[in-house]
Amino acid sequence: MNAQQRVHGLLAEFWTPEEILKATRVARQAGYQDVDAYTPYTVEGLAEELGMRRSRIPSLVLIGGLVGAGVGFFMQYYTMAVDYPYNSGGRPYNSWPAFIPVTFEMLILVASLAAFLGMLLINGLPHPNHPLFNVAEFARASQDRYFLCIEASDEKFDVHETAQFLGTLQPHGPIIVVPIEPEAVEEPDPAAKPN
Amino acid sequence: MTYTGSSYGTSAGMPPVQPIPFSHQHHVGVLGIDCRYCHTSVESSSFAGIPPTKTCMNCHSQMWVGSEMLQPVRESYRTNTPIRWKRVYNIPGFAYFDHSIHVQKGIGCSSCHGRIDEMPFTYQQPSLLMTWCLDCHRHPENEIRPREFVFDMKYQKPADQRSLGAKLMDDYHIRDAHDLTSCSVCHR
Amino acid sequence: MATEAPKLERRDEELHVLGLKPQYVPIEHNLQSVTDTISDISLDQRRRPYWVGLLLLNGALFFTFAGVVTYLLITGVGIWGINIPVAWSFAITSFVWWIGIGHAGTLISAFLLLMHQPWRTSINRIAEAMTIFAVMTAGLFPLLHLGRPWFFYWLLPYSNSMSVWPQFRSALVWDVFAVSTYFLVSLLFWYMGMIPDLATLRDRSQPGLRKEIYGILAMGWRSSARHWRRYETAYLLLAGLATPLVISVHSVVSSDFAISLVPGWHETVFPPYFVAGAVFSGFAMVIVLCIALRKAYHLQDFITRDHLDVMAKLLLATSLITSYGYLSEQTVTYYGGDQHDVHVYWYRLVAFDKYAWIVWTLFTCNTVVPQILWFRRARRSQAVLFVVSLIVLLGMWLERYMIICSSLSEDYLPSSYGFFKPTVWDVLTYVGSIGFFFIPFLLFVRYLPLLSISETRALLPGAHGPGVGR
Amino acid sequence: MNSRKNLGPTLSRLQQQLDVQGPRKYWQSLDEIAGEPSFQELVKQEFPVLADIWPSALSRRKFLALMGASLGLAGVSGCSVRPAPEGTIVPYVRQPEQVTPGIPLFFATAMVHGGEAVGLLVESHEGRPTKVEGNPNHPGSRGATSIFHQASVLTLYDPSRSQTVTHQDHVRGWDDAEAAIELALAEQRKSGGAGLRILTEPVFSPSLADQIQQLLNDFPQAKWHQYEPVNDGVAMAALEAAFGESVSPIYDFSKADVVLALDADFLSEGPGALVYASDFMDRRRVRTGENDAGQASMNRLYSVETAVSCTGAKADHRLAVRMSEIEGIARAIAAAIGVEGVSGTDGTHEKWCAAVARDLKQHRGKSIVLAGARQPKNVHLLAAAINETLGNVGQTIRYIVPPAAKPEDPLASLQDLARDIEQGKVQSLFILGGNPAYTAPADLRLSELLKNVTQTFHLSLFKDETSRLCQWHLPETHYLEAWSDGRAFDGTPSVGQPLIQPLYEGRSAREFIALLRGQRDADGRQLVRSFWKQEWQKTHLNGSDGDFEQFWRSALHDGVIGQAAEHKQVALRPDWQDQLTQQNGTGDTGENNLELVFQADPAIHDGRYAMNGWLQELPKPISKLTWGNAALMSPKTASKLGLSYESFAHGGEHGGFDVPLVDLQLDERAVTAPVWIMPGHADDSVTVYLGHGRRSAAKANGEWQETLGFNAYELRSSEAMWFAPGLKVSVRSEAYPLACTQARHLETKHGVIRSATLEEYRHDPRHAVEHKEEQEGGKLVQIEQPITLYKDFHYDPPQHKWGMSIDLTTCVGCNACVMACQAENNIPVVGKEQVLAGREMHWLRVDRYMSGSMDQPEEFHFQPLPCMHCEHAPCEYVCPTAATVHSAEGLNDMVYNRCVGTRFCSNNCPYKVRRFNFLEYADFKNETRRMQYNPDVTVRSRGVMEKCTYCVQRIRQAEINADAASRPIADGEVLTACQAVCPTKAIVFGDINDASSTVAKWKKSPLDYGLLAELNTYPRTTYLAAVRNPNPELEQG
Repeated sequence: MNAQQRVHGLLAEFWTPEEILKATRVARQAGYQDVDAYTPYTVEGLAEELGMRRSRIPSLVLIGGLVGAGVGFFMQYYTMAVDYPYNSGGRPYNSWPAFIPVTFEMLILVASLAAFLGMLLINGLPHPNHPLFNVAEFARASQDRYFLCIEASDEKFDVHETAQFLGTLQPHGPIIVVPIEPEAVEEPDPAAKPN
Repeated sequence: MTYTGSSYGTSAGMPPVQPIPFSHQHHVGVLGIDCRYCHTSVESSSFAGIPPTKTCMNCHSQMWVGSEMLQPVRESYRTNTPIRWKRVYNIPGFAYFDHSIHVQKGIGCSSCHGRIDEMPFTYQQPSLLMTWCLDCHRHPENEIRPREFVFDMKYQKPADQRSLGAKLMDDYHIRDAHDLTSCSVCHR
Repeated sequence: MATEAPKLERRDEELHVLGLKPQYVPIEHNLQSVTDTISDISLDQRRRPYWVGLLLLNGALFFTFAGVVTYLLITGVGIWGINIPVAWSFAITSFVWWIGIGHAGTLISAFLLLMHQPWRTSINRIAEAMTIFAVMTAGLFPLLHLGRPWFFYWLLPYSNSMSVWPQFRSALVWDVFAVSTYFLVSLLFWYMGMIPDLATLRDRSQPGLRKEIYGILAMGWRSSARHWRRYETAYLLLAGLATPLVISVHSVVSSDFAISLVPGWHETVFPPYFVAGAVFSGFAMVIVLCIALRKAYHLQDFITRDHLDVMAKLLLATSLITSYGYLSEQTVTYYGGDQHDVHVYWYRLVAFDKYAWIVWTLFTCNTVVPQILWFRRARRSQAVLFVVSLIVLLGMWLERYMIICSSLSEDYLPSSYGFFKPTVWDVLTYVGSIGFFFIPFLLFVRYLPLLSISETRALLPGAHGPGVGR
Repeated sequence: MNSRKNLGPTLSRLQQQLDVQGPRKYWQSLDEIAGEPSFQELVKQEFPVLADIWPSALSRRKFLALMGASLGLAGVSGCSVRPAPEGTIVPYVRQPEQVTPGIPLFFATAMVHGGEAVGLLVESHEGRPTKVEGNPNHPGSRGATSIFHQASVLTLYDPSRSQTVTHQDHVRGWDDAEAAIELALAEQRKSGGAGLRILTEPVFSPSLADQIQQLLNDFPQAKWHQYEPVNDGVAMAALEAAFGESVSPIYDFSKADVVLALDADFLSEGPGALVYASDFMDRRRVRTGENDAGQASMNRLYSVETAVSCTGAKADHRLAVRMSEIEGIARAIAAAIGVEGVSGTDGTHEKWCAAVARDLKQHRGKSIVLAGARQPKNVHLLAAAINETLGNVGQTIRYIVPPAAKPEDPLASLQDLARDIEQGKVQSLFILGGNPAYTAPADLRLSELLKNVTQTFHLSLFKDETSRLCQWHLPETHYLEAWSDGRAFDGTPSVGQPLIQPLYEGRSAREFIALLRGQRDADGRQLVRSFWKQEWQKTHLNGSDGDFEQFWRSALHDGVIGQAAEHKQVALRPDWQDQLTQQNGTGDTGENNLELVFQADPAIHDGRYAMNGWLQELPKPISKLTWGNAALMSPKTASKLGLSYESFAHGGEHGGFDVPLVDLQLDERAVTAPVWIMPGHADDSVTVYLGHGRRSAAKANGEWQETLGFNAYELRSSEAMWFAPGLKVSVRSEAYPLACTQARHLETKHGVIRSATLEEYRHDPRHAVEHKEEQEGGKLVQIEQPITLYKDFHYDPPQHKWGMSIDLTTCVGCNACVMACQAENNIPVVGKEQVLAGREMHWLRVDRYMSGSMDQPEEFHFQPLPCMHCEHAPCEYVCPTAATVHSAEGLNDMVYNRCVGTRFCSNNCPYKVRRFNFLEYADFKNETRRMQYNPDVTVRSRGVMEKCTYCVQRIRQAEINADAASRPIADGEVLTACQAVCPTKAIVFGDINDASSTVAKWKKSPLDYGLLAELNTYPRTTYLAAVRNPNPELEQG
């Protein structure tokens, strides 16, 4: 139905880390895959609950470091010993001991850039127009509330069923339907009125 | 790098407007006058020499006497005020280029100034950037020609330029790249 | 339909046994109160009088600095008192001093993150901000003290029409790379740490330009747990990279002197001695800033006395290391017996008409005064700590000044001995640079989250375990 | 024209345009050229926007000033990114045949200074004299020059030179002056010239003297007076009294084994100093290689003097006594030697005089005793007598006809003139050159007297104190702008050719005398040529004009136009003793009886060079003071006056010193002077330099220029021209900054200066070099073979391996090398404030060290310190932009255009030989000053480091010349600027790879050592240890 496509997912609000941990575990066990929890700080164990594998960032940083060091040393070697070799203080053209500091700095620089940009890229940031921002209550996600969102892209997702399922997880406040387009002001879905 | 290297940056290839439209093509190409007739001190001094008005008047007191184009030359000769040519090759003050040694070592005029005999209006052929100088100082063998062809505009580099160059470098005692790229060779 | 968050009950009495267990964690706070107190500093529009006052004062210093720099660029470095043989003095002293101050910031946030020290949370953002602005100020000096500053770009390896490159055996080229890398990495580290807090500010601020700016800066951060996981990994890796970076940058800065031939400079102890000096002056500056901000913004709950206590201990520790540096320099030189070195170290101590009074002042500032920190009462009193830190900052500046000027003044040939007398422009350049540092710092204090809100939340009791914390 | 200078486009073209106008008028005043149509057309072309407002809004003068400023900025155009500035290139219309732009020409000329004319070769670039070199075949130079000859080229271009004729400060033309002169002379013709007086400096030019003589024939009653403040009038008078006729001594130091100098600084001052220094030092070179060290021989020098001089510093034995005591010592030595009719012993220095006398007696006929020009008549008589008794006359001393055209006692001559003026006999007074109003003794009150002479004319280079008092001031030409001639110290005449048309409307003295004799537009060349034609015809009776022309051209080429004066066989008059006046008691050396001694400033001489920036900034040989003078005294004297050494000098300063001021009071005259403590100065005696503190040294852009320091002439009276007892010194409270480039006197670091006695050298030639190390560590430290990690760079043949060796034995510290370096390499003058801050720019400095204590210094050593061009240069690896790099021939190149000015290289140089342009020191704006710049050397702008480059421009030129002739560079073909002018050949430069070269030989000498070689810098400039030849008798004492 058309409502289905316009919905990004369903959102449930919780107030303590334990609630969100339990809710996530239950959701995952119920077979939902595209589940994501939103917490104001890193909650211990939540990532494992969501079934995340080892992150690729460390390998990115290693590659970045090696590339940085390689570029750093080659730049110095090429300029000092190949392109315009001149006698500076009787030191040999390829005075590699003197090239080490810059090589080290380049290693750190490229590795750090790899770490930062890697994190942003893998996280898909910057992503300012995410549907979740259309929900007013979601603003508390970065302050003191914990949220669980089951996305419509999940094959088990059905607006009513999933809302029903979310209701069973004792969320605080109603289950919110997250619209994809911001201007369609969603009146509360009567079906998901919790107790 | 692109800006400084562009012809706008190095003003290469752009003939400045001269007070008198002197044509090398006519004088060198057609008439076959040797470079040293006007640029007298090219073999003796760092400055190649710009011909005094008298050199022009050697011929132009007899020929083309009435031509309007040569009026400034006659005017200059009569009133003893020099002709103010626009400088084509502007080398910065801190770089010291010496014509005599280059000519003596077998670097031809056309190697740097290009085919002057085909230039109706003289323009700066090379970029005059330091990289251009260094290319030759690092590998002189690519440009050296036998001394007798230095002033020959029509000299073409032979196929085996590299081997000829190497041989000539020994004959003319040209120092190796490390010597020629010492800074005080050009800067002092 | 915002529901009112319940107040957190006191759960764990034994957590706060008076004085025994260091209390780095805000007790009477919950997620809501932590978020509100810290983000309100940036969000509420009321101008605090002393913030405006400080801004004006430092604005004046900033404009004197701009005036001095303009006059310097027009006339030349001759307006300073430098001469032959003392060709470096105030400018390079201030450079090393500022970059030394910068090092404590990243060291606190990176190294202590690796060590999982809870007390770093409330001061790491202040320290990192101090690093960024100190390194910016420091980076100015190597350019200002150039004879022809409009050719500074020759120090960078760009492909040019002269096909001539910077000379990589020179410590000054290492400096260029080290300082710029350090600035970039600290900036990344600082900004990355701030992304979640910027998201908080974005969510709490009234709609308008500020909300949009915070939104842009927060890069659409939506506190997703998956993002948090990758964020934590990257943050830890950055900390892992920043720690050796700090050590290397100040070693490279010390190599400006260590690779030279000047007696009093070419000491092998310089790299560690300079790094210790850097951390030492860095902690002093952090303490000064924390005490000031603590009082100004009533952050006593977050920057507790225990924070001050542990920082005072570290100040004392690094003071001892630096003093060890002085001692080893002197003894190794007299033991070695090279006539030039011995002359320099001896005349530093005894020539009271030249540099000796500076030497003895800095010994008192850096070695004697910090000994007061052995006493617990001194460590916990804000006034004592503030004064000791300022003295240490002065002492470290004098130390760099003594090293640079006295060694150059009388090095090898008696005929080329010379003396450096500072001119008014020397002093103005240094004082102006303080303004140059505080202007961005005050803007940071005003517009950016002062403490790391997300990490403080993580520290709240019950934030982890099954406790009741909301 | 490949003009190296960064001339602004307009004025350089303007200049070329003026160049090209040929020899007629080189330079008009600025207003005239501004008015020329061609200039206005030029302005339209060059500055179209300004062209229309040119005539109305801006006055021409302002426009030129404005353009001058913009040109200054244009000078910085080098840094604008391309497109390349629109330059122009302007050829000649008719090119003079031998002028080839880019190749300098050398012309022989001669300069009169300090009682002699020295032959010079002046380098001229495109018609501009830029550098003075010595003339090898001139007897007074032999290729060397003094600091005055080097600095003279700067005075030529000094913008504050007088440029126009003025009558009571109003600008006039030469025709007005000529009219006034004719009027005055017509008046004088009536009385046969009774009221006419001519006052010149002592004339050494035969042609000028002849002209003046002819003028005196026209005016029989007129008188010709000569006056110069620093003169040897007393000596001449004494010798005339002793020998009955006027003679002048010539010494041959090559034959002298023992020399006694009684206050005679023959190594650096006085006529023939260059030649005497060269001959004297030839006898002290002991480099006879390893094997025959045993037979090495040296001469020995004793010196008796008050203030430390170059000769005193190089003496094997130096006795510091008050000036008044020198006569006593001379008597004691004369008596000991057995000069009949002389008796008396000197109490305190008994042993010293006896030993010296004994040494002199052992070297009869091979010794010399010199009396300084400042000594009273008795000392000269005694010296002549001693030389006669020792049989030196004819061996090491010869007497000739004095080279001066009219030898007389200048002081007496000036006193006659003063007396005539006082009696109102003088109506018109012509003063040619000199500056009597400033330099006359104070008691003559010449300044007031000049006021009541009806017409006074002063022909001089600068509008100075005398011009201010005279009605007419007439600009004089510089010696490089006019024809002249002069006799050398040994009488050899030489002709002075001009190198350039007079820059301003000046006339030479001979043209002015010709004007006095009625010839209005006399041509200097004609005057000199006709005089020498007569002289030539005297010896070549039937010589044709062609022969003379040939002789004239060869004389102009060689710089010598006749033979030396022949020796006169003279003998002491038998009754010379009664000339000896009674010795006027040495006076008690009590505290209140201090002695004041006058001395000509080693750099400013008698004050005539006060406007010369190079000389003002040249550190004095011993005190190393610059810009101004001071009252020099010994540490003991200072402590007596309550000024302890520590009280004022921070010590170790290189630059600023705050010293206390004192009032020097002599009879009723007083002067305030700063105090400078000089170890080695005699006690109870204060020396002051003449020539400073001038109130109106020149008039430039409307104001009278003053010079620093105090005026010592105010204390000078005619009875005591050189020294006077009874000086009262009272200390004032305030302090005064003195600019000194090397304050630290004592050799606190061993190994910097190495010396040995001749005995030690004979015993073990390497003793000097290693002696010091052996004592301390017990084991012989081999410091010559430093170890290194690096693979060596090869400089084997055919590559050149440039190196320099400096002999500390023969360097006399005369600073000629420092001045030559400044002239050759466009080194700027920085002014007193910058020297106070320690920023002087000399690439080469001569360090002066003393061994012993502050109160009793024993040895003095000079160490010229150019760049060492180290093979492992500590300055190169620290430069971030590779602005200083090692060339393939071992030169440490300094690339000015690549330097960004981090100054790390200067910090890392252990020798501190690098200099930095802290501010914009070079003068890019002043047109005349820029003419002196050497086009082969870049003029450095602000923010650039600079240093000695071994005159790389000369090396490159020699390489190009050798390559053109496809031959290797001969040894001695490359002469660095310092090596060329050194009178004692103490500096040698050359290719170390060429075993036959002098520098290679010197470096193999056992005395050779590298300065601070233990730092692994591998310096290419090495030193030869100093060898002294002390008298064993005095050594133990």
